[in-house]
Parts: sequence; C-alpha cells; structure tokens
Amino acid sequence: MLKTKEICVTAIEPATLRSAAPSVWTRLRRRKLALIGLALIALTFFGAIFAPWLTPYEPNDQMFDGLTLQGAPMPPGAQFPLGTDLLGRDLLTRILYGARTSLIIGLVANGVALVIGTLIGITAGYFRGFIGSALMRLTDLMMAFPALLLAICLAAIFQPSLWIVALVIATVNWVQTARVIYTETSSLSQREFIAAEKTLGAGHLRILFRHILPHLVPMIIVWGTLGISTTVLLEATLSYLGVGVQPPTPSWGNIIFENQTYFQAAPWLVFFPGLAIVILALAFNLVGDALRDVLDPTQRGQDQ
Amino acid sequence: MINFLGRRLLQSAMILLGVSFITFALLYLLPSDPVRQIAGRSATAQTVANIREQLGLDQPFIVQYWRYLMDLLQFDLGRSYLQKTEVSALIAARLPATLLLMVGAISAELVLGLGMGIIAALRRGTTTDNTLMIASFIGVSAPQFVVGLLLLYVFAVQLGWFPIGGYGTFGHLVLPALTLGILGSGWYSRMMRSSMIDVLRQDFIRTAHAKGLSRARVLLRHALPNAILPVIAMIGIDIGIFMGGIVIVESVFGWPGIGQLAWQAIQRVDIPIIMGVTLVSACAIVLGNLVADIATLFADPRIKVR
Amino acid sequence: MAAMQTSPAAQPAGAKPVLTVDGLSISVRTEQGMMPLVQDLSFALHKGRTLAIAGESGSGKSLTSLAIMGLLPPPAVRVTGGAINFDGQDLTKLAEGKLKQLRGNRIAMIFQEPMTALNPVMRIGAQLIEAIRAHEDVSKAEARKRALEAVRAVRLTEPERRLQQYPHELSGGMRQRVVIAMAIALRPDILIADEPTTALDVTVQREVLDLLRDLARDMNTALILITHDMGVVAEMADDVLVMQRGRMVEHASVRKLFSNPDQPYTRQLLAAVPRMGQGHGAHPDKDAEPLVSLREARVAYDLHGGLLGRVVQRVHAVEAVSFDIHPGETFALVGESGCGKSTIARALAGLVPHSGEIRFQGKPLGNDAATRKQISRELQMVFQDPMAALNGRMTAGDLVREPLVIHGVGTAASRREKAAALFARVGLGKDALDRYPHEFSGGQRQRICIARALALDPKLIIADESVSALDVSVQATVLDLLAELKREMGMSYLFISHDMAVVENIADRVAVMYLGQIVEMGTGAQVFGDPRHPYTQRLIEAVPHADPDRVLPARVLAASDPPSPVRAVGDPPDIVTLDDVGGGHLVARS
Amino acid sequence: DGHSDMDPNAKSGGNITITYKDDVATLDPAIGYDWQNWSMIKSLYDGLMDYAPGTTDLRPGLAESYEISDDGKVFTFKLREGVKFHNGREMTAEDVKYSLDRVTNPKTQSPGAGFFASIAGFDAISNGETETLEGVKVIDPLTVEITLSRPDATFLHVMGLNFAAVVAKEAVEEAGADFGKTAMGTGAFKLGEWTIGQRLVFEKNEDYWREGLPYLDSVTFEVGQEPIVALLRLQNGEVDVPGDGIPPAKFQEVMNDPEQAARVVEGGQLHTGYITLNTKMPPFDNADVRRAVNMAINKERITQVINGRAVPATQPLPPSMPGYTEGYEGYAYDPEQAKEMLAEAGFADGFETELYVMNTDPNPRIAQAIQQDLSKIGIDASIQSLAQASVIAAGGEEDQAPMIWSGGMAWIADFPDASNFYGPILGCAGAVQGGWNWSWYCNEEVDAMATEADSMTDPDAAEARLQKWSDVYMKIMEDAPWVPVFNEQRYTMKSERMGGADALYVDPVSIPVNYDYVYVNDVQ
Ligand SMILES: Nc1ncnc2c1ncn2[C@@H]1O[C@H](COP(=O)(O)OP(=O)(O)OP(=O)(O)O)[C@@H](O)[C@H]1O
Ligand SMILES: Nc1ncnc2c1ncn2[C@@H]1O[C@H](COP(=O)(O)OP(=O)(O)OP(=O)(O)O)[C@@H](O)[C@H]1O
Ligand SMILES: [Mg+2]
Ligand SMILES: [Mg+2]
Repeated sequence: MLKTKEICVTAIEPATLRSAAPSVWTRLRRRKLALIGLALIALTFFGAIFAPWLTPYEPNDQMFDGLTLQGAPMPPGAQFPLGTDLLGRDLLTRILYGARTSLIIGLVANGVALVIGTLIGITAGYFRGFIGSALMRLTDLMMAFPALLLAICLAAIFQPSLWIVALVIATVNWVQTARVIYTETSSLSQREFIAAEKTLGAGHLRILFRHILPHLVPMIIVWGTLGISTTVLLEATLSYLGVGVQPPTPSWGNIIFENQTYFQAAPWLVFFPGLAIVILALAFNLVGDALRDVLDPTQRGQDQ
Repeated sequence: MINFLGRRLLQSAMILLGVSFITFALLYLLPSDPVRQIAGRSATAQTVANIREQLGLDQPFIVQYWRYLMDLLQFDLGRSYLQKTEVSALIAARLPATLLLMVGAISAELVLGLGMGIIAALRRGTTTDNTLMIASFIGVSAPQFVVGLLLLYVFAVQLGWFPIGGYGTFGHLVLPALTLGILGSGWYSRMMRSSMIDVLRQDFIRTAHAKGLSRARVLLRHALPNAILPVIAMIGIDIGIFMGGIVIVESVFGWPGIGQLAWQAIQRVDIPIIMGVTLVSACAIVLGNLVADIATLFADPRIKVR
Repeated sequence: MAAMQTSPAAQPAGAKPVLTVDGLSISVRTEQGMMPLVQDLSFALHKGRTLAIAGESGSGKSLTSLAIMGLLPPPAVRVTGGAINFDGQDLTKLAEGKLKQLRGNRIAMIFQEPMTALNPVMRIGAQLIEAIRAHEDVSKAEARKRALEAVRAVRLTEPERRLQQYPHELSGGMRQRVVIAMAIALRPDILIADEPTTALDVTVQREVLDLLRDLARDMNTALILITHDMGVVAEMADDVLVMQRGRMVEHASVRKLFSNPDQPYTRQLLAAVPRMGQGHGAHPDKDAEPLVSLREARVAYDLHGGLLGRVVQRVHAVEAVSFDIHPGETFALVGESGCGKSTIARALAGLVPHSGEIRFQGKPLGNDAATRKQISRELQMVFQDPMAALNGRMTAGDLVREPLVIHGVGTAASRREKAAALFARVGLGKDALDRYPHEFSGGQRQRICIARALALDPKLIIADESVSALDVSVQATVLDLLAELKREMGMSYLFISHDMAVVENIADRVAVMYLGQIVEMGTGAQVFGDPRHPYTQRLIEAVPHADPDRVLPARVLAASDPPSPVRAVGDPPDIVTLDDVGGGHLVARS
Repeated sequence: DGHSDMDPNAKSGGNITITYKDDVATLDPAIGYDWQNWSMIKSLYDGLMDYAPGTTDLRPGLAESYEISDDGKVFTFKLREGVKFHNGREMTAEDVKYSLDRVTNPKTQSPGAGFFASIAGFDAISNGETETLEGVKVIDPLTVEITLSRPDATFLHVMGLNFAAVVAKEAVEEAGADFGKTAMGTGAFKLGEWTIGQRLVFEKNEDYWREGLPYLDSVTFEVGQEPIVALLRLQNGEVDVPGDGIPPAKFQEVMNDPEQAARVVEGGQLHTGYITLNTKMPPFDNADVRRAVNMAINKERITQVINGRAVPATQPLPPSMPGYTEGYEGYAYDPEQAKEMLAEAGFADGFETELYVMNTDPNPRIAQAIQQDLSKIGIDASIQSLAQASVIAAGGEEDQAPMIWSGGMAWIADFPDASNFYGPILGCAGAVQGGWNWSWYCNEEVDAMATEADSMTDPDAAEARLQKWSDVYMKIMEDAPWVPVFNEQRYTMKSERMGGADALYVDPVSIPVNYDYVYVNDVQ
C-alpha cells in the first residue's frame, strides 16, 4: 500500500500551483474598470462634500441674469457651465449640492432597504416553519401593496423631510430583494455544506452570516447597484408628488422631475442630472462586479 | 393542481384582506378631509355634517372598515366621492387598457431584456457586454416621462410610424409598452446575463454540443429554457413595479388605463377609488405571482405541485 | 517520471485503426503562461475493441476525450500539439461546422455525470429525437421510432413512457442508460464513456457495464472507457492505457497489464485495488456499553398535499432499524441506492427527526440545541461529496478551524497550530491552509473533510460514501488513514458505501439494507463469506473483479424499477424479522 | 333671442376635437365643479340666466324675462315656450323647481348647494326637514316665483350657475346615482358617446331653442391627454383646441414661431393668485408684518418666471371684474422699506415660517421665488409642497399653515361679481375649521360692509354697490391678509380651421371655448 506522504506530492494538480493569493484590494486595483468606478464614486463624494468651494454660486440663488427676459433658462455656456434652471439657478451648483441628497437616498436608503430585504429574505429562507412563512406572507403583502401609495401616505402623515423620505424608501424597497434572497437562501440551505455545519454544532446565526450570506453577495450586488437608480428616482417621484424632499433643496431626481416637461426646450436640465444618476449607479456596478469576482475564490487568477 | 390553486387562492384572499385593511387605515390617517372636498367651498357647516353622516364617515374607524368589507364581499366597491359613479364601473371601463399595456410592457421588457442579457452573456467581457451594461443602467435610470416623450417625438411625430398617443390598435400599444419595457429590460438583462452564464457552464450544454447540435439550437432549446427559470419569478414582482410607471406612461400616451384614474383619485383624496384601484392592483400582483408560479411549474418539470 | 510506451497487445492483423491520436498535447492558459495538462499522448483505436483509460484523478483522462470531441472548454484550454486522425482528417484542425457533423453521429460520448448530463426541462424523447434529427434528415415520426429503438436497446422498461418523462423522473441508473441510448442512437464509430458507472451502485453498475459491452460487440463500435475502477477495467477492456499527471505511463493489453505491469505506477495502482475476500471482521465486544444503539429507529418523510397541506403519503426511508456500534468498531451499511443508508446517518447526526430510539453514549438523542451541540463534539460526519460539503468561500484552514471556533476550543493561535497538525496528519501540506476547496483535487478535498471531522477528537465518525468517488490510490490512502486513527485513538466508524470490496476490507460488522430495513447483519466474514439473504447474494455477485481472467457470472439482464418506499398514510410496510443463524449472523426471514 | 350674437361668417357643420388631461368627472350640473366640466355642462344644460358669449354680461337664458320685487326678495321668472329637453319633452316650471330642490337637497351632495342659501326654506331642506324649497313656487307651467329670505344682489348670477341648470326629472330618476354619466338638458348639445377614460362626443341638438345654434355638428373631447402631447397633436392637425391651454414648457416655442403664435389667443381671466397670511398665527397676527411681506414680494420677477403669462396684481379682484379699483397701486416692491417695517414690528432679525403650496408645476417654482424674496428681508420660509387636498386641509386649520400660495387651488370666480371674491375666502363665514378662508381674516366691520353691498339689489344702485365692494377690498388691502401676486392671463391655441371671435376662445365663463358659438371654416 502507498504511504500517505507520497500521495501528497502526486495529487497536487498542476492548475493549483500558484503563489499565495494577493489581498482583495491589490486584486481590485488590477482591474481597470473597478478603478474607473472607484474614481467616479470618489469624484461624486468629492463634489458633494466640497460643493461650496467648487462653484461660485449658491444652490438656491435665483440670479437675475440666470433667465432670459422671457423667463427662459440659459443654456450651458461660459458663465453657467451646465446652464441654469427655470428659476435662473446655476445647474452645476445644484447638481453638486444635489449629490448630497441623492447619495443619502441612493446609498443610505437603498442600503437600509437592501439590509432589511436581505435579513428578511435570509431568515425566511433559512428558518422555514412559522417564522419563515410569517415573514414571506408579510413580503407578499408588501409586494401586493402599491409602494407608491404607501410612500405617499406615510410621507403625508409625517411631515415630509429628507430622512422621512429615506425611511419611506427603505420601507417600501426591501420587498423585491427579500423575495429574491428568500428563493436563493431556500436553495442554499438545502446544500450539503449547511448540513455539514449543523453537524459541527454551528448555531443558526453562524450559519446564516458566515456561510449563507457570503454566497448571496453577487445577488446583493446586482440588486444594490440597480437599486441606486431606482431609489434616486423614487425620491424624485415622491418629491414630485409633494411628499419628498422639499424645494428648494436640490436632488438629482427632483431636478429631473421639476424640469422634465421642458426637456425639449431645455434638454440640459434633464440630461445632466440623468447622466449623474447613471454614472453613480454604473460606478457602483463596476466596483460591485469587480468585487464579486475578487471575492469569489473560484475566480482567483482570472484577473487581467 | 386543483389543490395547489385552491391553497394559493386562499392565501391570496388573505393578502387582499391585509392590503384592504392597511390601505383603509392609511387613508383614514391621511390629514385631509374628503367631506370638505365633496361639499365645496360655499358649503355650510350643516351641509358638511349631512354629507359626513350620509357617507358614514362620522363612524369609528372599525365600523367604517367593517362596512367596507361587507360591501366588498358583495363585489361592491362603493361610489366615488367626487364622481358619484360606481367605482367598479370606473375600474371596469379602464382595466382592459391597463392589462393590455401590462402585457405589452412585459413582452417588451422580456424581448429586450432577455435579448440583451443573452447577448451580454455570450459576449462576456467584450465591448458588446460593456455597452449593454451601460444601456441597462440608462434604461433603469431614465425617467419614464422623458423616455415616453422622446419615443413619441421620434417615432410618432418625426417618423410617423405610430399614432401620437391614443388607444385602439396595435400601433397605439407599441410606444407605451416600450417605454415601460425599457425600464424593466435593464433589470432583466442583468439577471438574464448572470443566469445564462451559469447555465452555459453546465454539463447538459456540453452534452447538447456533443450531439452535434448547432450553436443556435443549443442556445435556444437548451440554454434559454433553463436560464429563464429564475427570471420567470421576476414577472410577478414586475407587475408591482409597473404600477408606479403606469401613471406616467398612461398620461404621456393618453392611454385610458387605471393609472390616470388612480392619479386623479390620489390628488383629490377620492377614497373609494383609491381603495378600489389599490385592491385591483393588489389582485393583479397576486395574480401575476400566481401566474409566474404556474409558469415556473410548467417550465420546470422538476417542481412538483404540492 | 518519464513516459514509457510499452507495445500494446496484439491487434487484429491488417485492420486499420478508426482513430489515431498522435503526440497530443493540451494546455491551459494561466497567468504564468501556458500550463500543460496533457502531454504527448498517442494511441490507436480499433473497431469493435475497447480501450480503457485509467489513472489518477486529474491526470487528463476527461480532457483527452473532450479533445477528441472538439469540446475542450474555451477559451482557456486548447490543443497545443499533435493530431487526432479520424476518417482521414485531423480533428484538431477541423472547422466547427464539420466537427458538428461528426459529433453524435460518428463519435459519441457519454459524460461523467449522468445526473447533470441531461437537460432537466426537456423530455427524454425530445432530447433523443433532436440528436437523431441533427444528423439525419428524417421525419419526426421516423426519428421517434429510432429513438424508441435506442431506448429498447438500452433495455429501459416501458420505452414509450420513458420518452414522455423528464430526466428527474428517472433514477440515476436509468438516466445513465438514456445517455447511452442517446450516444448509440446513430450507431457511431466511436463511443467514449467517461466514468459511466462511478455514480451508480453495484447492481446498476453491473447492468450498465453489461449493456455497454453488448452494444460495442453488436454494433462493432470502438469504445473508449474511462474509469478509475480497476475491476471495471479488468472486466471490460481489451487494451488499457494508464495515465498519470497528463502523461501516458503504460499502454498494454488488459491481460498483460494485470499479470505483468511494466511501470511502478501501474503496480502501485494495482496494489491499491481492494479485492473481495481480503476482509477480516471482528465480533463486537458484547460487554462494553455500545457507543451508539438504535432500537426500532424509524424515519419517514411526509409528502404533503391537499388544500391544507395535509400529509398524503409517506416515504418510509428507514423502518424499524436496530443495531449497535461499539467503541473501536467499524460498522458498515451497504445496499442499493435509495435504501435509506444516508437517512440513518442523517438521523444520527440529528439532521432529520426520527422516531423509535437512538442512543448515543447511553443518552437518548434529543432535538434540543444544547444536547445537539454537546453531541456534535463527539460525533462527526464526513459527507459523500466533499465539494458540496465544504463552503467554497472559506479557506481550507478556516474550514478545519471552524469546529474549534464553534465550540470555543483554544485560542486563535492554538487553533492554527491544531489545524496545521491535522493537515499534516491527513497528508496535506501547510500551504494548503490558505487555499480554497476548488483548488484541491477530489481526494484532497475528502481529506480536508476528514481533518475537519477529527478536529474535535470525536468518538464516532460517520462516513457516508466518503471514498466512492476517489481513484484507487487516493482511496487507499484515505482508508489507511481511517484504520490508523481507529488503532491510535479507538475511534468508531459508521461506514456507508456501495463498494462491496472496500466495505469488506475495512468493516468489522456489516448490515445490508433493503427498502429501509436491515435484511442481513453480521461480521464481514459472515456476510461476505456466507451471504444468506438473496439480496445480499445479488449484491456480492454484482461486484466487478480486478481480474481479467475471471469468468463473469451469467445474468439475466432486465431493467427493473427499484421498489418504492413511498406508501399511503396508514399503510406501513411489513417489518421483517431477523433470525440469528449463528454467531450473531442475523438474516431476515423470507 | 340671442340672435344678435350670431356670426354672419359662421358656417354650420363639422366636428372639432378638444383634449383634456383629466377625465371628465361628471356631467351632473349639480355636482360638476371643475373648470373642465363647467363649460361642457354649460353646453348640455341651460339655466334661467346666461351670459352673452365671450363676456361677463348677464342675459336671460331659459327665462324669457324676469321681474324683481321692490324689496329685492321676490324674483318672478317667465319661461320660454317650446323649449325641449333632449328627449323631446317640453321643459316647464315644474322642472325648474325640481332642479332647485334637487341641488339643495343634501342627499345630492352638491358642492354648489351653498349658493342657494338665500332662497327661503334653504335651511329646512339642508337640515333634512323637508324635500322641497319653500321659496320656489310654480305659478303656472311657464312661470316660477322664487322668494329669498334676504335680499341678494348676486342672485341672478346664481341662477346663471351650472348648479341652477334645469334637468329633466325622469332622466334623473332613471339614471339614479349614475346620472352624472348621462345628460338630459335643454342645451345646444346633447351627449352622444362617452367612453370612460377615452372620449366624449357631444352632438348638435337640432331642436335647440336658440335658432341657428350651435354651428358645429359635434364636439369630441379626448381625455387623458398630456398637455405637451396634445400640443404635438395640435401641431400635427389632429386636435383643434388644447383644453388645458399651452403647456408652460412649450410656451416659448409656440410664441417664437410666428405661424403658431398667430393662432394663440390671449385673454383675461377672473383669477387672482395670492399668498394668504394666517392672521391667527404669530407673527402674521401683526398687520405691519403682513404689510412688510406685501412689499417684499417681487411680483414682476414671479411673472417673469412663468414666462409672463400673467399680470402683477395689486388687489384681490382681477382687473376684468366689475368693482376692481382702478388706479390703486397696491404695495409696491420695496424690500428696503419692508425690512424697516419688520424691524419696527420687532423682527429685525426676521423669523422662520412655512409656506404651503400645491405640488404641481409651476406652483413649487413660484413658491421658491417667493421664498427667495422673503429671505431678502430676513424671513426664512420653508416650503411645504403637498398634494392639493393636504394643502386645503392645512389651510382649514387655525394654527397650521402660516402662509399658503394659492396657485392651482386659487379662486376662479364662479360668477363675474365682486362678491364672489369675498364670502368664503375673506369673510368671517369662511374663517372656520375646514373653511376656505386660509388667512383666517375676520373683520366684523368689513363683513358688515359686504352684507350691506349684497343687499343693494336695485339695478339702479349697481354703481354704488360696486363702489361699496371696491371699498371693501381696499379696506382688506389695508389689513393685508393676502399678498395678491398676479392675475393669470389665459393663453390658448386653436387650429387653423377654427372660426369665431377670439373672445369665444377666452370666454370668461365658458372655459376653454364657448362650444355653442365657435365654428370651423373647412365645411362645405
Ligand atoms: N477548464 C479548466 N481550466 C484549467 N484546468 C483544467 C480545466 N479542466 C481541467 N483542468 C485540469 O486539467 C487536469 C486534467 O483534468 P481531467 O478532467 O482531464 O482529469 P481526469 O483525468 O478526467 O480526472 P477525474 O478522474 O477526476 O475525472 C486537472 O489537473 C484539472 O485541474
Ligand atoms: N427530504 C426527503 N423527502 C422525501 N423523501 C426523501 C428525502 N430524502 C430522502 N428521501 C427518500 O428516502 C429514501 C432513502 O434515501 P437515502 O438518501 O437514505 O438513500 P441512500 O440509501 O443513502 O441512497 P444513495 O446510495 O443513493 O445515497 C429514498 O427513497 C429517498 O428518495
Ligand atoms: Mg474526468
Ligand atoms: Mg446516500
């Protein structure tokens, strides 16, 4: 019979003869697209934080020379790089300041929704039984309930403000995530390695967070990044319905909604904030995609 | 199957009950007085009190809800406060249009989204893939009002391919369905892409190739039916998402659906209409989920009806 | 190790080979450049003859066959040298369109995994018909007729109904036969079968092997059979090609190889083959208190239905099973697929609820969290499929430390030490600690599982088909390790396997299960030496022997659906009674 | 006979298409109270009184003539003979009584019931004690006598309201609660088709009592049409009149194109946009603060923001309303002085407050312009942009909305009389919980003046009465519970083929078009 040590040498597969893995950051850094994404995110934050130093104008200053005599907004030009809005305010300034609101909505509200959805989905998918079906019935109920109506009612019952809006968005936006995570978790918890963990005596929390959650990361990334656009626009819808962030506070979404009927007369009013939303969501998606690959051990060694 | 349907219908009824209660409660808490709206500006206090009593709005919340529920059981959705018409008649007149739009939109998003997703999966990592990714994000981020008007302007006004809004023929349906579909297609393409990548890695694809099938056949007969399974479940969720977009799209295209009815009702706090539309849309969503489940059942023989 | 080519056995004079492989090299593109996976491989294939390719896991057997099919996984893996000549053309240079016409038609392949090789959402019939119509311009009805013929040829019962079924409605053996039917439907010149029986239990394996042999003979097909089971090689092959690390080690006729292997590696391989009749087996120490004892243990899975989800049917997976496992004993469970072996293991591990009594160290097994956690220190399980049982997102080191962390044993530093020690123990290097499960070979993964099971120094290890998927040499190592641990630490095993030879080699006592019940139980010598129950006899008969000269027992080939443990509520199965036929050898009364 | 209004160039026949964004809520004259169905109902029904097309001049409608008693309390109407309902039955005095009984009956839930409060017996019917108005008597089939409980100078205007339209009893009873989805009047058009959510078609009433009218064979209303799209369709020749007017976003484009601008019709409107200052909530309980706010608002700039589609206002009444005080300058824009006044009132550092506004464009924009003006004198107003119903609810509470911009909900006169801008929105009667007097302004002295003015029913005293009203509004301006901001101008457009005087397209009573009098040029 063979001796253990010999087998050890012969059994190493050629493809696994690799040096120890570099850190997540190092590997992320090797990806050009991820870097572009990170740069765009950094730029957005920079713009939001340093807005007062980046523009000579005030976000709410309705300038006399910001409108034509007929009351039309100014197109992009030397004085106003991205043009002015219908009240003669500088659009660039408003987009910079608006990033603050939109980042809070797109990241915080969306993030909270993602966390709630994930927690509910993962719990329901793992525990089945009474807790599971109770949570899923709640999800079904929430799904059948028009989110917009709930948002309108909640926001109307409370006084509208940025944080209320964020809260409302978080309460209505977790549903789809929960549903999808639930399905995924149900099938994951049937996998054998979960049974294996149970025989090791692992507690539920450990199984949920150490073993199931990491497998959900790709899905969470997809929903999280697409959710950025959705929530930013939902905030705008709410503002448009008068239950959102109150004017004159700018947000990317409400700049679009305020001006969307003018998109032919003054396309810049819709184009630039829309571009900002797409870029933000895309940037997070680029980083997310890369992160997903980097975190997935089966993808190691595949980076350029 | 009968049992399965029975159980699902029972569950759905519970969900609808829940929706009706929550909506009723929220509308009750809403800080605006429907009676004042009905009575008009010149109304005397007496008139206001009379109307309040007639509508039963002076009753405690629970009594009001109970009455509503009892009427509901007889399929009576009440009468609009402001239009005085039966809510069921108003909804019935508009529902077919909305359903049609929904079907059109879902078809559009499936065709667009699945197409884009499949191509992206096949061309993974290439410029095509990246372009499609950007397109998905633009689709998800673009305001529907602008998309709708843009489509209308280009395809109806400039090119004259479609009528400028309205309802009736297939031509009328294309642009509004597309407007809604563009939003959903972003989601679908992202999901389809990852699902497709998973499926293409599987053994039976290799088997199919080993049989000497053409690439197209492997893709359409083997990969697609499997990759689409996780996507079907989304269609149920979708209907809920569309409910928001429908308000805008219907108004841009003059589409006579319930979105506009709902919108006006919300503006005017016409509670019976809001309740009715909410319940109908909840029905649609519940039904959509049911249809998605049944479709999954048919599409995936492994799932047993229990 | 230099590859040495020994001359193959005498070939039919003058016959031109249907396929020749000349100096084939296959490489994968990695960060470090092209990494060779298969190097300089040459062989020839003749009509009506069977070539077996054997060798360790990861030696390039599957890749070679994929290369012949032109189905190497793009874009990373490519043919980098040599030629594959078939019908006057070099397959490696053929355009995809031309290859497509050969695939399935002239060269067919049966893939390694029968469970996943079929499209789950397409009817069997459609999958067959499609294959036929891809190559021959025939009507649907005609293709259907041909498909039916193929299904009959692989001796599936109720062929008409099978065509209407979906893959999941068939058992593993039946699925494998469908795959074979698909491969032979067009009467290919060459049939490649990649581990066609690994996933099957012995009785089904027997049927599939017989079938392949008959088909090859009847159709005069050249067969390439890839397997790690030397028993299968001995029974089936005319010629054998042994591979190791991407290179051919030896190429000889089957008799020559078994009787007089040239290469040391071949010799190692043959030596590692477990053979029937080498078993020892011991009587249990009746006085010591049993570690585990089952009394009338039952597990039933409820099948729900109806408006209120009432239980309408029950799967009687385990029915009134009683046995003891004593400290230091290896107790084996054998039986065909679906007879309830894993269910017993799962019940013991607390993964499914049971009725009846299961005691561990004298204490009844409850379902409360505290006792479960306590028991999990003493009782560990090694699962059938190591890849599935390991969380792919954790490093091997983390995985092995996991039980220590869960039970709060030691400090971070001491755990790291312990993990390294365990790895050394199971023959894995320190560098393995930081790698992820997919970066190991199957055997190495199984060793990680074992290391993990050992981390808490348990009293009992449940090994559910833990060695079935390993090639013989790795299998031998693992079995050695288990034996060593038993000697050193007095560990007990519940060993589940369908490989009779392995069981006979390591088990002290054996129980044979059929339809959820034990039909025969005794020491290894009692059960294997003197099988009394007809089912036991059938099982033992089906085992392939690594001896090409053995005359195969005559068998009536009839594919039968396995009996079902699914019964209506309130209709429990009959309970068999076990009689002691002497020396603790229990046999069901028939 | 109304024939003096006939247009010699008019041609008979043809159909026009008019679009609306909102669906038509109801055609029941007792219920319909938005400016969309207001004009439709006017074409389907007639009342005893009517207005000359394109003007605010009262003229008899179904009544051939009327007499007013000397005390101004008894009105005797002589009905026209041979007027037929659309079903062919002749209209009689009984129908008039039935219609008035119906509109005042609380079961009808008419938002206009309050207009009839001066008819004797109104209280009894609205308390539910009786089903019929004691003050309305049928003298003979063609004579109705209406007795008031108090003199009411606006009563003839009230009888010109849609709420006073004459309906056919049998049709009401047949349709029951769904009457609003049918129509049975004596008007120039009858209801042809109504496809909910899509279109209504009005067809010419061949038996219309005003001979020669209407000119058009039919009018099609397409509903659910986004104004921008409606304009695109107009430009494409599919639509004749965009019912919602020229959308602000397209205004410049249209005006800059001479071809299109030529088809734009501009006219005044009985409308005032104003800011209410809640006189019950500090610091607006201080009249100096209110005056300072009046001086702080740059009305020119606000007008510019809405593309000059309005004229700055100086007082509650719009310029085209009889009783408007000519030559009154109002509070001129003077932030410096406003700041000083605030300082004198003890708010040198300004204060924080809230400005409520309805959430549809351009109102939030106007609110932001107001906000900026206020900030220049140190007032920090945060905007509450809410759904219409929520703003109305907030305004009806004594202590909730310090400032409301009235846009979107603003008073468009029900009838062209100065009194119409007082009662519910500036008088004590409206300053109640749930009322419409959002500034909660209640000046007993002014109230008395208003009552006095409305009792001046003698036609000869009309001038004096208007002077009285002018005084009332001047007094109100002194107390400054409002900031009158602008009077909106109506800009509408018509297709090339549309004929008829421009005034018909900006008819102050029949908005957007007086369907009875317009015609198309392209019929043979
Ligand atoms: N797609 C791939 N990319 C990189 N390496 C691969 C790929 N597929 C296979 N390999 C490597 O090629 C070698 C040969 O693989 P192959 O599948 O041919 O082994 P095998 O002999 O069939 O083993 P087994 O008995 O386990 O099936 C292995 O080391 C494996 O890790
Ligand atoms: N969760 C479940 N629900 C219903 N039936 C089940 C379930 N798990 C297993 N079974 C059934 O119980 C029976 C015993 O299954 P078990 O897994 O114990 O078989 P086994 O002897 O381990 O077979 P194999 O050799 O294939 O692993 C089978 O008929 C199986 O189909
Ligand atoms: Mg292999
Ligand atoms: Mg098993």
